[in-house]
Amino acid sequence: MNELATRLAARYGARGWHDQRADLATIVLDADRLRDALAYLRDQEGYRHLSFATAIDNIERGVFTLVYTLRSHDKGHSLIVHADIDRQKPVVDSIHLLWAQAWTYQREMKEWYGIDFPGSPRVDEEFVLEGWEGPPMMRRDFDSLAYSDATYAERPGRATSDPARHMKEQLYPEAAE
Amino acid sequence: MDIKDFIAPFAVWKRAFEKPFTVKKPIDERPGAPRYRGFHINDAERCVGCGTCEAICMNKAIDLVPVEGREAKEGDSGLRPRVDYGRCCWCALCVDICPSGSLNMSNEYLWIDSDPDVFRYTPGVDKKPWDGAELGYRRAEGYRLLDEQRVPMAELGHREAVKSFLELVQGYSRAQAEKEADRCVSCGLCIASCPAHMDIPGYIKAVREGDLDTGLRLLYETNPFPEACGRICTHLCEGACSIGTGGDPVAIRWLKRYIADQVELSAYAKALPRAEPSVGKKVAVVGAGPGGLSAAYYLALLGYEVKVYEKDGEAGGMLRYGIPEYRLPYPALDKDIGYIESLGVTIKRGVAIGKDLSLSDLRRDYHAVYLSTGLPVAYGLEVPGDKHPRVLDGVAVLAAATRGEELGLGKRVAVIGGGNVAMDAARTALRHGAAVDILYRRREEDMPADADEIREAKAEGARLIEKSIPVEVKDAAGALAGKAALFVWNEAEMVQKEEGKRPVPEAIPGALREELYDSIIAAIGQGPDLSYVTEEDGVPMKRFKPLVDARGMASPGASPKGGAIFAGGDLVNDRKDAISAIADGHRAALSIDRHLSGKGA
Amino acid sequence: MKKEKLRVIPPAERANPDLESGKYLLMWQGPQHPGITGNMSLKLIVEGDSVVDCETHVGYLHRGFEKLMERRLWMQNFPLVCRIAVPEPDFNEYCYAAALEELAGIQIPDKAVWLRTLSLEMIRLASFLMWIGGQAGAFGHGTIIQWSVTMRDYVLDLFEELSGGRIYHMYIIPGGVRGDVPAGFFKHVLEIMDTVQKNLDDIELVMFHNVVFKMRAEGLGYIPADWVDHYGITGPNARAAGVARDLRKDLGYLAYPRLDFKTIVGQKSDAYERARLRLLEMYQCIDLIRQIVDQCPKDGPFREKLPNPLYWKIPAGETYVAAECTRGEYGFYVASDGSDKPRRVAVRGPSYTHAVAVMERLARGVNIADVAGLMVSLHTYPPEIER
Amino acid sequence: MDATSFAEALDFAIGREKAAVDFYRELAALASFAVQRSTLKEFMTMEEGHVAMLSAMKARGGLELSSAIAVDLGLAKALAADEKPAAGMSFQDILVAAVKKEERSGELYVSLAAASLNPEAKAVFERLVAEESRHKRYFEELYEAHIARDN
Repeated sequence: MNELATRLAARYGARGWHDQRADLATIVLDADRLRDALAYLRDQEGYRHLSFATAIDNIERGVFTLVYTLRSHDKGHSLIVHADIDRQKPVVDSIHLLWAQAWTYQREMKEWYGIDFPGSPRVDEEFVLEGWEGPPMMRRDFDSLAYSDATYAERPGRATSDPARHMKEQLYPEAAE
Repeated sequence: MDIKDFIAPFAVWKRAFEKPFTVKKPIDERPGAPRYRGFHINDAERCVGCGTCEAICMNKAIDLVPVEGREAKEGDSGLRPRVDYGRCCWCALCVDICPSGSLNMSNEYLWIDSDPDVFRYTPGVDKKPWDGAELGYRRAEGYRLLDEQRVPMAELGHREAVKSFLELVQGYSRAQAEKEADRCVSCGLCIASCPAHMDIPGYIKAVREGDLDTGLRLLYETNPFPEACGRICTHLCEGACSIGTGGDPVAIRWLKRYIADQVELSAYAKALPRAEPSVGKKVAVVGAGPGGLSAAYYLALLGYEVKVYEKDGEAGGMLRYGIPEYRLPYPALDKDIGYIESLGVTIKRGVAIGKDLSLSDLRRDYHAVYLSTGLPVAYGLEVPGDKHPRVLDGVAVLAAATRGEELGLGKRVAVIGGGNVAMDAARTALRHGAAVDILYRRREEDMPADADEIREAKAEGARLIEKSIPVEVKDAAGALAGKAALFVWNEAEMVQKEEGKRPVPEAIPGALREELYDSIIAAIGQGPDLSYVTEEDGVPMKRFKPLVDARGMASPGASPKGGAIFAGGDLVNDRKDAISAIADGHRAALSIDRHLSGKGA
Repeated sequence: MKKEKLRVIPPAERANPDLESGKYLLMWQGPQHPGITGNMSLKLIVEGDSVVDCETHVGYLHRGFEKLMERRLWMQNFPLVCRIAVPEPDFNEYCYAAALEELAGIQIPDKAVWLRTLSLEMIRLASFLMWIGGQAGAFGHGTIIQWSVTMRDYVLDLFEELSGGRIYHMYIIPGGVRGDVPAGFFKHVLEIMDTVQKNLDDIELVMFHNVVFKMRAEGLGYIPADWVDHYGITGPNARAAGVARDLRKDLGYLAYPRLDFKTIVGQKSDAYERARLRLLEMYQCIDLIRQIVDQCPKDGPFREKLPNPLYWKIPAGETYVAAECTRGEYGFYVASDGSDKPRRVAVRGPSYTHAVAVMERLARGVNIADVAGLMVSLHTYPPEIER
Repeated sequence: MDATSFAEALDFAIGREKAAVDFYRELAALASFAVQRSTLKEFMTMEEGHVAMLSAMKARGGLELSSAIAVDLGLAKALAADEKPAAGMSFQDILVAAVKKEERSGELYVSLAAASLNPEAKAVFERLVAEESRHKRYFEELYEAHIARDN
């Protein structure tokens, strides 16, 4: 497998090969080499199957980390390819021509994270969030609980007590905080 | 196409002659499987209202609510979980995690009502048809989300232990402490039971997260004796621990010790708050025990000039002179006291109030005085012959041991009493090579000593003679006269004389026993020495106790300028343990500050 | 049936019909429609009774699980994941649990391995039983569903007995399984397997030797083998196209390497072939369940002790754990940042591919009446698309 | 002592209680510090209360004492305080003296009741036996709670 790491490093500047399991590794490369690298993996290295694609909001680093998981059935090995893209300008090459279902994942990432894949079919259409007007909901800075609290009413009659505070009120209210 | 493809479908018709799979009225006669996750049931008596069910519930379906007729008490918040079936997803994680095992599920799944708001109830409190259901989801045997077993503490073996005064309990390693801290569910039931109301979940969290500076800061918020309390505290908290309802309680005391042990004294100042700027007022503290020094610590933090008067040669009070070093090594105690002194608290050792100085001197020279002189006077056996030279008092024996004096207890030692002083005296005598009998008037389960102490004393070889009423001490005959004594006791039986009161030991007529001892150590109880308080000091007293108000104040003093007297610790409270004295000292410090600064008077 | 009809490959490009011309009709199938799988819509453009173009619309069942999971403790997600694909909750439970165990470095006891395998095969059977009723129904054969759903209910009875729940079993918990098998359970399993097998024989006879079913299903929805990689097709849809892929064999997880079974492969790759292959896999399920009952250790621990779930932190890292569900590759991608909550959980359901990209392409040129049958023949569950 | 009537019997009892007041007064005179004096004063005040109560009963001509005998905790018998407390007396010394004193009173009334021929006086002494048993019990409980905590 490390030969593959070497080849990917040489061709696409890939780095950080990590064997998670005997049959699963992860690797990182730059977003602008992503499509070429995936095409190479598909056509030259046997990683013909795209299991899924998604993203992680690494808001602390100001990036979205893309996750493409490929599988080579011949080698019995899966490879997760990562690439960071700027959270402020989240645009990346579409791979809809490499895999025929990839546009769906890209549409999802556009809707959920606001990552654009120019040229990907129906990428701007709503996917699962019909009528959604909030920010891309999977971004870490979208607080779904705050949204829910602001949007929906609590069921009336719900109230809870903290045991320690309740016991203080009942048993030793005189104690200073 | 085959001819079979035209004919085969008609095979359906054979089903017309078969027994149908459907059953009549299935809904009425179809109980859930024995493991079915149906509506909740809760044994409200066993439940302690810790709220762990609420904490694990990912749907926020559980509220903890007050329940009519159920008051908060030690180890029970009085709250009970209420389930909202508009949110419940029937995952039963609440059942799996419940520390006491009181929360379970019935196998009932039918509950029909046209009002959606009724599907919310407090199991075990609001009566339901499925209450007490035999069947339904129970967590599997040996399967729970919490660990019922405490991380074992390394201790000296008993045979090893009696050979020296080395500390028995070795303390937790980091991995052990973090594992033990992981057992806590942060319910906070323990806080109410701690006399000092320490933030126990807070400092356990600090252990868990490896943030010992925060842990130390939380300890010192309410207790400046973490090294001592981490070893010898009566740990009422552990009795209230919700985890203890279904396993070993969290080792709160050892975790406290772990924090204090891990931080070097030189690093304390970095973690702990600095003293406020001086407020220009002086406070005297009488007695450098845990209570007095606790008051001194908090007063010093608040900017007061504090002087502590101690009649003995060393500070620490009963922690030093009453507790043997195998339980509380002196360096650990010195660390606690050293930090308090480092804040500028002056301890005047070897100065007895009432002898070297009078209380009225202190009232004159200080803005306030805190009395924390404890219970130094050992009570006597009060049986004929109890003035025999071989009848010793337990407190004196322990103090002599601390001072490193030759005890000369002899080979055969009797300890009379069932409290911690008795156990300490017995185990000290064991370490001096004596054979020890502990004689107690009632049964073992009535003994006021900590269960651990009793267990260890026995394990180290002390013989416990229960239900033995002291009758007489007789001088030994012949050559041993004056050097040994016969202790005579009457065997007793426990008699329930009054409904609702504890049984009374009653002598069995004629069942007299006697035994020859080289030393007889009386440890039946201790009283205060209040000889230094005069009528002029204006301290109201009743039954050998200063009377204090809720703030710990005994006398407001002659003038608003000062001389107010506060009192606390064993002298005043009924708990008579170190942590209560520490709590009293803390409270007195705050009260003195309020009194002297005129805040909230 | 004529040979050429079997090999119709729909055009790759979308038609761009002029809807104003009056030649075409725009027609919605779903989200409320008996011929739709789950809560999903097909926007069909038809010319006469033929579909010219198909656009899929999901979103009627979006619950935001992946967002919710980032807000919940690792253990709190355990009751959540089973809801992602309703008819096959156990695959979610397994993938989530296995991913956590891998990241946290936990080995589960052997008994848990077997009971997990049992649970997965039982739900595979139950899920297929529900599917086959839908498949027959989509072609107007209403009898099969009466039988198969009854059989499924018997399997659900087993789940109820084992786990305390019929639909959401919440049985495969991180660390192992939630309980040992109750007394007499294996006996019940074997009895019910006999009943189900007998019924499958009837179904085989009545459904697969039915001229109507044959005429409508044969040749419908032909998937060429080279689409498998191109579209990410997995499971029976791939195997019916002659591509022998089965993660139970390929990955060899749980107790599968210790079970005796062969990957079933088809050839014709049409709706009939896929249905037939699934029927054979149902028999295979029954066989595997019998093997499991036979080999499962009778005692021993079934769960590994985990840290306190209220504070459980999983070391930073990421993994992807997949399993072969009834429809193909089901997987959980789990990333931890070392905290007490997941950083990211992404669910890979086979329907994501099959019900959207593949369905849109295959629908082109299909008779309106066969759209439902086509969709069911791909065996899709919309809830796992939208999560 | 030969009490023959209700009034004489009560007079005798009042005399005993007055003697008890004197007992505590004498002890207080020996006391060397404040808390001893305040404790003894508390007990003395209690005995004065008994004097007043008995005097009032005598004036009203009716005995209003419960006949319920308090449970004997058996301490009085076990305690051996023959000597009087001295200047440095502790709470234990004071309580032992008090318990012993109540014990002696009780025993005295028992024998008086037995010896009494007059039924009126006999009834008074029997009631006083009960009364003293309650006093003794009061001190015994104090002893249990404050002194013999550990035994």
